[in-house]
Amino acid sequence: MNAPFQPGLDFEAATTAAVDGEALIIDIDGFEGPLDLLLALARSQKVDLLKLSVTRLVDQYLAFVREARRKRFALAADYLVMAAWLAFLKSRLLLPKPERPREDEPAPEALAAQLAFRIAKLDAMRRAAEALKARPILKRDVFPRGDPDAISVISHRRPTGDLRALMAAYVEPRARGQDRVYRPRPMAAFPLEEARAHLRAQLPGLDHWTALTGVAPKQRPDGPSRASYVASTLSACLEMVREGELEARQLAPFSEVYLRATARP
Amino acid sequence: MTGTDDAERMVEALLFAAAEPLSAADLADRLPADADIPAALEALAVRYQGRGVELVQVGDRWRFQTAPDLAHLMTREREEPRRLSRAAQETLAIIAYHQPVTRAEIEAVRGVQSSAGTLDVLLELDLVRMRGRRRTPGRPVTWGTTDAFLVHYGLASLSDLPGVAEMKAAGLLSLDLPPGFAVPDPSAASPEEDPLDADEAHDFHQDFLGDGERSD
Amino acid sequence: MTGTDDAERMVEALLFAAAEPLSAADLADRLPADADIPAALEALAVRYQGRGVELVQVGDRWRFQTAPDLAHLMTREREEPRRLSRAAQETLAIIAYHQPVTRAEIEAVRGVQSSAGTLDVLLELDLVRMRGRRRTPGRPVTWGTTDAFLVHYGLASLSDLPGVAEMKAAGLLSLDLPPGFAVPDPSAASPEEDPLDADEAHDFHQDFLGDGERSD
Repeated sequence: MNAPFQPGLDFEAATTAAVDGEALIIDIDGFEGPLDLLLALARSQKVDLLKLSVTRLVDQYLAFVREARRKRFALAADYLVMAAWLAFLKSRLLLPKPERPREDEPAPEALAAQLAFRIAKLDAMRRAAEALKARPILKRDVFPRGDPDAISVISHRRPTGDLRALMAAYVEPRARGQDRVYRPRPMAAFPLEEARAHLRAQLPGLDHWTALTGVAPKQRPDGPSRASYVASTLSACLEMVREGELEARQLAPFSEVYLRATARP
Repeated sequence: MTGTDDAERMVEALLFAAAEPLSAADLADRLPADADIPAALEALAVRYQGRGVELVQVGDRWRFQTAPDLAHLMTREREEPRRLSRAAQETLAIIAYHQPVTRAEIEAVRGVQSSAGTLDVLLELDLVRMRGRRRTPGRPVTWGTTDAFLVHYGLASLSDLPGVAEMKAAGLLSLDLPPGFAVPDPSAASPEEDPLDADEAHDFHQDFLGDGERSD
Repeated sequence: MTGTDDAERMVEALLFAAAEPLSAADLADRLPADADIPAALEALAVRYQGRGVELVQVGDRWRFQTAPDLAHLMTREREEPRRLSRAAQETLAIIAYHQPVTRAEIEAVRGVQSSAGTLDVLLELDLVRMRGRRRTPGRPVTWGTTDAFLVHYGLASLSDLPGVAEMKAAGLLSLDLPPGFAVPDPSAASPEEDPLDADEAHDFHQDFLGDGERSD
C-alpha cells in the first residue's frame, strides 16, 4: 500500500472510526480483507448481525471503496470483486421480483442472509478468540505445582512361563535320563604333600605374622578350588606347628589365621 | 475398607504432587480398589473452594492450580508465554468451535487465506492436531484441538468453550448451512470423517512442519 | 488492609507454585506490606494438619509436601517380564516335583552340574526357598518352592501340580517311557528332614547370593 493515511492505526481504531458516524476515513491497512471490512461496517449498524440491513451495508461498503479510490489508495482486487458482487446483490434486492424465479439463481434474500450469516460468524469467532484469551490461562493466570514430587519407579522382574512350560521343563531332563550316566566331576584337591612343600619353601619369608590366605598358593584356572588350596595349606601348617617349625594364631573364631616361622636359636 | 476421608487424603496427595493433571483412571491405578474416587474429588473440590489453591477439571483430568485472582503474586513463576498473533488466535477459535474443520473452511470463515505459518505455530504449540480426512472430493485433512488446548485454557471439555451454547442456538457454528439448521456437536464423533492412518498423520505432520518454521 | 485469611490464601498459592521452599522473607517480598506472614503460616499449618498434604518447615523455609504415610502412593511399579533360562526352568520344575530336594539330586536328574547362578536366579525371583536339611551325611540343604511360585503358576497348592496323566494329555510324554517312570507327589510329607534355623536360613541366603550375580 502507499503511504498510510493514518500511520500506526490498528484494527481496533479502524473499527471505532467506522462505528463513529460512518466517517469512512479509514486506513485500508487496518482490515484483513473485505469480510473484515464488512464486519466493521456491520458493527456500526448496532443491530443483531443476523438481522442486518444488507442494502444499507452495501451502501456503506460501496461508499468506502469510492472514498478509498478517491484518496488514491491502491485497493486490492478482492475489495473490488466484493464491491461488484455487492452492487449486483443490491440491484437484485431492489428490483421487483420476477413472477417465476429462475431456478439456476438463488433468491437474493437467501444471498443476503448468507452474507449476514458469514459476517455474524466472523464476529462470533472474533468474540470467541477474545473470550478464550480472557480465560485463566495456565502459567499466565493460574499456576500448577512448582515443585512436583518425583514419582519413583520400582521395577519388578516377573518371570515368564506357564504351567505347560513347567511340565515340559520337567519331562525334558527326565526323558534325557534314559541314555546317559551322571558322573559328577570329582573335586580336584590340592595334595597335602604339595601343600607342605609349598609351605616349607615359603618358610624363610615368614618372619612376621602373615595371613594364611596370603600364604596359600593362588588359584589356577582348571585347578583345585581356592578353598582346597587354603584347607590343604592349613593342614600342612598344623603339621609344621606340631613339628615346631611354625607358630599359628587366630584371634577369634572364623577370623583370619596368621602364621610365623618359629624363631631359631 | 477405604473411607471417604482416606480416599480424599490420597487423591489430595497425588494431585498435589503430580506434575500433570491426573484422570480418575490414573487415580484409580494408585488407590485401593474400593476407594470412591468421584466422591473424593467432589469433597476435595468443596474443601478447596475459595482457597489460594483450587481443584479444577481440565479435559477428563484434574489438577490443583493457584486461584486466578492471585495471578499477580506469581511474577517469578510466570513463563513469558508465546503471544499468539491475531490470525492464530482466530484460527484457533475457529478450529475449537467448529472441529473437525478443514483449512478451506477456516479460510472461508476468516474471509482471507491463511498464511502458511499460522497452523504451524498452533501445531508446534500442540494446541491443534489433525483429526482425519473429510469424506469429500480431495479428502481434505480436518483439524481439531488437543488435550493440551483444554489444559492451557483450563477447560473441562469442548462444551465449556465460552459462549458455545449461545452460538450453537443462534446457528452460528454451522459451516455452510444457512442458520436454522441443526449443528453437529464438536465433541461428538463426526461420522463423515475418515481417521488418518497412523503413518499418514506422522508424515503429514513432518511435511507440514517442514515447509514452516521447524525449529532445529 | 490484608486480612489473615487473604494472607493465608496468598501464602498457600505461593508455596504451591514455588519451585523451591520459600522463607518468610521470600513471602514478605511478594505479599502486601501489612500481611502477617507468621500468622498466615500458622493458620495454614493448622488447616493442612492431618490432610494428604502438609505444610512443613525445612530450615527456615516452608514447603508443602505429601503426608509421609502416603509416600507409598508416589511410587509406580513396573513389571519387566524375564525369561527363565532353560537350566533355571528345568531346575525349578525338578524342585517343584521332587521337593524337598538337594542340589546333588537336582544335578542327578538333570545330568549336569548346576551352575552357581541357576539357584540364585530362582531365589532372587522368590520362586524357590531353602526348606531344611536332609538327615544324611553332610546334612545337605533341601530346596522347595515358595508361595510366590504357586501364585505365579496359578496353583492353589502343590497337590495341584499336573501329574503324569496331564503330561500325557499335553502330549509331553512319549510312548517309549522308561518303565517305572513316575512323577513324585510333592505335597506328600517328607519326614527325613530337619528344619533350618532361622538364622541359618538367613545367613545362607546372604552367602549364597554373595558368590552369585548379586546385582549392584
